[in-house]
Amino acid sequence: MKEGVIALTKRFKVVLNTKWCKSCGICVEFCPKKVFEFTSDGKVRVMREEMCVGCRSCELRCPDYAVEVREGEEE
Amino acid sequence: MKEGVIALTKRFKVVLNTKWCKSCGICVEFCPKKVFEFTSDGKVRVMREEMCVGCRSCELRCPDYAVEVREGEEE
Amino acid sequence: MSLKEDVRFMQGNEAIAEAAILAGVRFFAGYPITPATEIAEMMALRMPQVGGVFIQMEDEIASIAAVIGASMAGFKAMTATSGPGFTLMQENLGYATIVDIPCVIVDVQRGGPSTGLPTLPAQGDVMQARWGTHGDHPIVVLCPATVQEAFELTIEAFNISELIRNPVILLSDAVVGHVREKVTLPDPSRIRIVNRRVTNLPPEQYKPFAAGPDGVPDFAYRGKGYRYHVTSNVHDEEGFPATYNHKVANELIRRLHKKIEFYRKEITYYKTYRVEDSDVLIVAYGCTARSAKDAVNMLREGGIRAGLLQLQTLWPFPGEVVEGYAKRAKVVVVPEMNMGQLVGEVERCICRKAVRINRVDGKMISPWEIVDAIKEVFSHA
Amino acid sequence: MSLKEDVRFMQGNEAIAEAAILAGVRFFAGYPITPATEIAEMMALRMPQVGGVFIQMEDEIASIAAVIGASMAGFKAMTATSGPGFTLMQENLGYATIVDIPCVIVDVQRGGPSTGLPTLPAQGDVMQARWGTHGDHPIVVLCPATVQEAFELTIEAFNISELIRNPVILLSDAVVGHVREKVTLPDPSRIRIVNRRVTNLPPEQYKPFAAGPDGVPDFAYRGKGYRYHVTSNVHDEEGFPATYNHKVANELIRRLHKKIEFYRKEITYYKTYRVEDSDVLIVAYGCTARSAKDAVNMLREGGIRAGLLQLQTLWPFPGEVVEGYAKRAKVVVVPEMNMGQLVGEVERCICRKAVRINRVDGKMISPWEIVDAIKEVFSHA
Amino acid sequence: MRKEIVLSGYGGQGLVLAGIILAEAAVIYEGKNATHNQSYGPEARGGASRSEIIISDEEINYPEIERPDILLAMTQDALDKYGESVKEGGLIIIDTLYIKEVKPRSDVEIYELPITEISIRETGKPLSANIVALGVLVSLTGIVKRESLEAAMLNRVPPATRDLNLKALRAAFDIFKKG
Amino acid sequence: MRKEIVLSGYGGQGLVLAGIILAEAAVIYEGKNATHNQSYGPEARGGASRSEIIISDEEINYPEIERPDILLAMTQDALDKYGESVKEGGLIIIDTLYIKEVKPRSDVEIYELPITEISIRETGKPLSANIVALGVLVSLTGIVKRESLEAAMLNRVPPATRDLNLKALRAAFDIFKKG
Amino acid sequence: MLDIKKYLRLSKLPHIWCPGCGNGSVVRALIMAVDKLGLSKDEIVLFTGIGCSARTNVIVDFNTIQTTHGRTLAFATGFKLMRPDMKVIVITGDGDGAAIGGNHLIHAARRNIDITTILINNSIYGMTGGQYSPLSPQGTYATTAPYGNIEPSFDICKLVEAAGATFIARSTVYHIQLTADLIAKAIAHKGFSFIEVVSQCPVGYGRRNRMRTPYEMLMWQKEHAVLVQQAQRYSLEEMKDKFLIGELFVNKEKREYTELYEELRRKLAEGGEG
Amino acid sequence: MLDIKKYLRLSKLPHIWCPGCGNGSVVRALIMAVDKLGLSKDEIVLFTGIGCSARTNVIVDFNTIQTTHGRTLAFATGFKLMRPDMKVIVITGDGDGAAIGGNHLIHAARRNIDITTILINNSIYGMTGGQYSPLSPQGTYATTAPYGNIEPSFDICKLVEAAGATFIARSTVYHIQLTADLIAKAIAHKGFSFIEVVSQCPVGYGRRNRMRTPYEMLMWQKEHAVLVQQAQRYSLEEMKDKFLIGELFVNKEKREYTELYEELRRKLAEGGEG
Ligand SMILES: Cc1ncc(C[n+]2csc(CCOP(=O)(O)OP(=O)(O)O)c2C)c(N)n1
Ligand SMILES: Cc1ncc(C[n+]2csc(CCOP(=O)(O)OP(=O)(O)O)c2C)c(N)n1
Ligand code: SF4
Ligand code: SF4
Ligand code: SF4
Ligand code: SF4
Ligand code: SF4
Ligand code: SF4
Ligand SMILES: [Mg+2]
Ligand SMILES: [Mg+2]
Repeated sequence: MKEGVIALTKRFKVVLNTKWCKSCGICVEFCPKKVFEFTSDGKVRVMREEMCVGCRSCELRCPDYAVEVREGEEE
Repeated sequence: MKEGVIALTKRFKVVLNTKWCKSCGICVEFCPKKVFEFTSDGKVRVMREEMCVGCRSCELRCPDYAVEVREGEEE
Repeated sequence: MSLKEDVRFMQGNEAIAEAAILAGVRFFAGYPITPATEIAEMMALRMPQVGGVFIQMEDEIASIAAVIGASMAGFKAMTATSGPGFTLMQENLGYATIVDIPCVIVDVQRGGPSTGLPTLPAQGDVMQARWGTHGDHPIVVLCPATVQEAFELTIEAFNISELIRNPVILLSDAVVGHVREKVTLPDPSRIRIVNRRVTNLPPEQYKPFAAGPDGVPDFAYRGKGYRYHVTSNVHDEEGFPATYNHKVANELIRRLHKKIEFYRKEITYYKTYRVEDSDVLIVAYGCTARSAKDAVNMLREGGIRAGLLQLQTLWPFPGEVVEGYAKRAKVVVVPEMNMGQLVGEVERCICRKAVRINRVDGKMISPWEIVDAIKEVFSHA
Repeated sequence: MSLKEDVRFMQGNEAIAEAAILAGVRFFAGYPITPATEIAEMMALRMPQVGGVFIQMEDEIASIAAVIGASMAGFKAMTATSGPGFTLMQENLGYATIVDIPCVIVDVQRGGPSTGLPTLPAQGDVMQARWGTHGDHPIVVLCPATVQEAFELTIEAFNISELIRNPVILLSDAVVGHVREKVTLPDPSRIRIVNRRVTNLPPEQYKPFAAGPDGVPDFAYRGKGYRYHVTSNVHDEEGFPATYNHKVANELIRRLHKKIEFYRKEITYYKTYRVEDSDVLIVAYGCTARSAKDAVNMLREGGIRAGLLQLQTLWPFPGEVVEGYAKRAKVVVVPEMNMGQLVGEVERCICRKAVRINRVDGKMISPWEIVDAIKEVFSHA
Repeated sequence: MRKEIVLSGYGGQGLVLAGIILAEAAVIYEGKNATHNQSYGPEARGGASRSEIIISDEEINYPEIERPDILLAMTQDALDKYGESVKEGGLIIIDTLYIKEVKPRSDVEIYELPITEISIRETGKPLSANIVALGVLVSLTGIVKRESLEAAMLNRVPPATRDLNLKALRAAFDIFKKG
Repeated sequence: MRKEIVLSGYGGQGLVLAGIILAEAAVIYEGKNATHNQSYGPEARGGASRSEIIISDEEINYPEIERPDILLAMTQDALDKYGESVKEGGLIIIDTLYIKEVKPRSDVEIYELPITEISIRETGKPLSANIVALGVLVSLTGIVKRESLEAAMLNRVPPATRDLNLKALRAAFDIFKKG
Repeated sequence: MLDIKKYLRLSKLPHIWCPGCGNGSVVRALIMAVDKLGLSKDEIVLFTGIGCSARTNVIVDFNTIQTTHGRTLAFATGFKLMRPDMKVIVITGDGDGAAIGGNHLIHAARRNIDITTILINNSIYGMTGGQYSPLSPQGTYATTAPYGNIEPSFDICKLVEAAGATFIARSTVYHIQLTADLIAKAIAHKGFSFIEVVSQCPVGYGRRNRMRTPYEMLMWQKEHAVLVQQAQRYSLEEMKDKFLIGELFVNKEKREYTELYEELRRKLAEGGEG
Repeated sequence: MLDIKKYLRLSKLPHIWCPGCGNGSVVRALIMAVDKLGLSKDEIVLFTGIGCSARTNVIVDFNTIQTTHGRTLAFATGFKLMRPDMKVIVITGDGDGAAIGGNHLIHAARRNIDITTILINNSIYGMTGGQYSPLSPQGTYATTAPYGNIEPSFDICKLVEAAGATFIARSTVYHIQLTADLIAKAIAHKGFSFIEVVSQCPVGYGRRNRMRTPYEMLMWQKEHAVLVQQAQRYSLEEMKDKFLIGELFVNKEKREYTELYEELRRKLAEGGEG
């Protein structure tokens, strides 16, 4: 597993710290854009970063400080 | 000192158990008829039993169960 | 009538709960703490099933208080805890001793001081179990090494407690508490159950703290005229405070100690293993005795005649027993999961130094450590 | 500069309060209990006068907790209690030991167990002072026999406490606590005051539980970058829980014991009286040592060469000292106002039995009782 | 003969129950001695899980396992942590669903099997993976009889799941029949 | 010489303070040794009071008094309770206001004096009876010097009451001057 | 008038309390209540803790158990659970009940276990000689408050109500008949009942707070107590240094604890899941 | 958005809590409050007791002291009295704060000492594996309540208010921004401030009480919490299974304890009698 799964979008990067994430599913449920998803082995991953609208609900609600939403950054 | 100072009256006997009485003065103050009094050495005694109207305030308020008011008894 | 032995695979904590119920416990009050919580959890399930009461109190002080209250009502009662909670129970434990109230306290030891090593085993409460409350107080402490012993000693703990009307401490540890192993439950008809002696005097003649030659007063259930007083202060035979009567004070405190002396033989439990000809005597208790037993075999294989004296009754300390078995031994070894506690008593009784093996890091002392330590001694000799 | 000695007539409890203030105490939290209450009452009067804080807490558990909190803030702090309260303080006392926090607890002993003899003297908490909390914990216990000693040992209690960053118990008793007698207060400039060592490392390098050869870590006042963690669990040098790291656990627990061993000589206080040629050695402490001293004189008048070893440091037990003085004595006698507590340690160290004189009825052991007991031994010899 | 077995994975895989079943098979159905221990893991739950079983004809005194004869690893972490500790001549069983990297050891036998996948295949759920693993372990070692294991299992699992678990167990035994 | 003194009466008569004053006279003003003890009477207050003083040139170790040399009894109860315990050759001082029955003893000196009445006469109040008693005791025994007692007293009583207490003390000393 | 001696242990009299101490009167009120309810001496268990208040059960001829300081309600809880047929009464003090025993008080109240608790509030630790308690009014003097107590005090009735008790009342020693009536109601109430009785400690409290005689202290009680039924007549300002007496709170809805426990056992016996 | 990492001890992450545990969010809310108030990390002392809630102070880079079970407020009281310049915050649990620690909680509240207490109410003893607590609702399941809990629970806010605290609020993990705002207000408040944060323990509580995921538990919070400003909109009947959130009680009149103490010392220094 990689340290952070980062994808390019025009506006937001959704950085998931997989070392800290415990796959509790809170971000999955609270993201209005279904950016997160469970993988088959029960892990949570960023799947549709391009849909992110930057509401930061995921970041605010993640009890493990494992998501960070960055604005307008490019890699 | 005698066990109880009993005097004859028509209606009420005010029996003071001097073994139990601690001379706190509560009966002295609460008796509407001033039946009790402090002696010179600080002890409380029944002084004017004949004045007793049987209100039983003394008995009710004595924290040492040292007064008993008996009705119509004769010796 | 055919007797039914029942082979079960049980956890130590579970065995304690089951044994307590067989011993007649009908009241459990407790407060959760690792590694003792399973006992409470079992009791929460079982007590209402057998017509008893389980209550989780607000803390351990309240737990032991409720237990004593229930025992005062005439019922067998117990609590279970570990170090921090055991410490909090000490004041009321002293109360139970001065008012001759039976009850059983299980202390499943873990690493300390303070919360220390909350889930790991230790044997650090051995001296505390004897000396934990202020003032001189008598106490009985039993210590199991296996789940089978946990089962058996729990029943004995209640029996002793009722016999001498005193709290009894079952000093278990996280190893015995959590390990699952084979237990053979005897047929219930074969289990000896002791109940406190109840007075046959009428209320007018009954004195709640008057005792016969064994120092143990008879109990009376409240009601039907038995309206007696109980106080935490030094008291006379009728139970009333006598805090300025030196004679009464002296008699009371000495009676409390006497009752344990009186029954000392009956309440002293121990086991021996290959001690007949042993040059090395290992004195061990609780989970450490398990390793010691292995060590005995390993040492004998290596040509050293070792034997094990496993103490099950730690207090009153069975000094004569230790002295007796130590006599023929050249070396006495006391492995303990603490910085050296019971070894002091051993040394006092055998009037010489013992080899100490101590561990305080939350790991059991292994058989190899014991073997090595003893070989070391022999290599210097 | 001329030194001013000040002769005063003081109660033991008062002397403790005054000495504590001279030692630098600026925080007292307590809960009333006979026969220790006067210490709190004095502190209620004096603390706000000297810029300190007195607070009466809701119970003894809270009192010792507040004391530790104040000491964590960097101030010398104390509490005072008696048996029942001392028992309640044990859990947090264990906490203070595992987090290296200095503080002084005065236990003015009275008769037990439980509330026992609330206003009468006893020496029943000697073993509890050492073993009262669960898990292995180091402790220092000092014990005064006179008001003068109460004064001096209070100051030493704080000095030791700060030196080794550990709680120290001043084990007084109702006799010493309540008797008034002559005290000679030294000129304040002659009083040696020890303060805890403060780190000189910058915050980035500071490790709150890293210790040098003496086993005592340096303190850092909170703020200005020193933001460290403290836990009741076994912890690493940085103060973080390490409850599954056996190595760290081992090192921590052993360090806690080591620091006391390191300073053992410095913190061992005792007095001797006519021991040079003594056939009879009386080992005594606290108020009982007073009677023992009279007994020595009476015995010598009667032709028996007696001497007194008065222990002021009870724990760590000064085994070598006792051993040394006991060597030449034919008889060792240990009078105690309990059922026999410190005598066990004495016997262990001298490897033979001692003559026990015990009293548990709230009365001091008189000189005559000691004399009679010793004459009895000689009459049989 | 004393055999030391470690079942390791994460909380929720049912390894504690599996350990108890295995030990009970030995104790109740074969009259042997056995102990079972579980790690009372970190203060918070949901993390790693370790279940230790010792089976022996003799009395079992020292109940700790330093170097197991048999290791079941149901997560990569578990294998990484305990793989090295297995005794020479020992056995390691690995669930290939969770374990991708296996550090080779020439002194032990290593079996890589799709344990959880077999459970899913047979029962529709991953929940019986623990039972599949037991079946595999017993097939490979014969440490207890198959019937003992079956009986112990049926006695311990919730009645509603008996059939499914039996199916899972049988599938496990079948692996080696077929293979 | 060790002298053992018991002041006994009821709480409120100021006997604890009197004991302290006497002891301080010896310790602070005469360089002697002294101890003072008070009975921490029953759990509740207001009952009997007992104040014990030992004065000696030597070190005082055992601080308890079994048989006093001197007894001051300020209530009948006190006399009844402690009268017998006074050593042969000892001294008993009795306040006649409170004590009506005195069991004779030929082996001790007994002084019966209107202590409280003297206080009332001199100060208008019974409160200085303790000081009168001290004066009497010191007059009769010379256990400390009069000046020491006076100084110790002045140092201990509330400033506002100094003059009255001094008057009471002097009256006490005057009894024997006159008599 | 009731023959109080019938209920007393005469050999334990005179009691050990100071002259004018209110404790004796509280015992009288308790006896009046018991007599009024027609309870037998056998069916009452009177628990106390430590303090002068704790001595109350030495002199009454009920079943009497004096326990450790502050822990009484926990002892009583264990006893009551095993003997729900007995009337369990607890007498405690403002130190015993509100300081060291505060936790057991609120938890017993929360559980609503059928115990009647009488807290004798004399605003002081009497037995240890006059230290302030959590019920000592701010500004009063005590041996440990030589400059006046800076600590605010509890409204203990409010606290116990908030904790979940289902019968709350306050009275004073002055209002002895009211006290007796309230105790009777409390005992009759099924659930946790609590009565604060404001009492006088002339020796530990009165002396230091300008109340020279027990009588003055009783009059203070009279003047500062306002019957709850008459409270509307007073302005907020007027009520400031006064306190309410009478029945302050009753809840007959909340189920009692031993009843709930019995119900659980019954359901289990019937094969239910509770 | 605030850079929370600035306040965290990164080497202590990931933290030890279970997946979906609310504790991490409470820590976030605390950090948001501290950041909002512009406090420095040096001036805060964060005390905790024992329990999962107690682990909160391992991960934040303040001064952090974890004490014994239930006693935290007493430790913090001693500390605060000697360092009134520091902001003393206590995080406790429903067991730590309301069971074993209940007495210290009410007494700290009574004294009105300037400490902010955050009680994480997850309705269970999390760390010991799921036993009921005094805040577990009646009828819920726990390892020690296998037949459903028969004990009534405290309204802990009501209790602490009755005890004398001067700032009381309640929030939930779901309402994380509100929680942060209330914590900020509480810290700014001079006196004893108390916030109950209803949180989720999926492992100890959710599992046994038909809430399968952390998300379900958060939604339960959302659905059962009613903002105090909107409470009038609800009927009593509707409120029955709901609880209020928001600022529940504020008292700015009652003097703070360390201030009163300072005043006493000042008066004495000036030669007064306090
Ligand atoms: C654990 C413990 N701490 C302290 C004491 C000492 N003590 C005895 S009574 C008492 C206070 C009693 O006050 P209160 O409850 O108000 O009773 P009162 O004497 O005023 O009736 C205290 C602190 C004790 N016996 N036990
Ligand atoms: C004196 C004492 N008793 C019991 C324990 C065991 N214990 C640790 S945490 C805890 C309960 C914690 O519950 P809570 O405060 O609700 O915290 P949570 O874990 O739910 O956050 C208990 C009982 C202990 N450490 N000390
Ligand atoms: S909320 Fe956080 S911990 Fe939970 S799944 Fe999302 S990123 Fe992972
Ligand atoms: S910021 Fe909002 S939209 Fe973007 S991933 Fe997070 S929750 Fe989804
Ligand atoms: S009220 Fe009672 S004790 Fe007080 S003086 Fe009158 S009779 Fe005596
Ligand atoms: S009954 Fe009334 S009138 Fe008679 S003595 Fe008593 S108080 Fe006075
Ligand atoms: S000290 Fe106070 S409460 Fe105690 S008996 Fe005396 S007057 Fe009553
Ligand atoms: S047990 Fe509960 S409170 Fe503890 S970490 Fe897990 S989810 Fe959180
Ligand atoms: Mg009181
Ligand atoms: Mg919780």
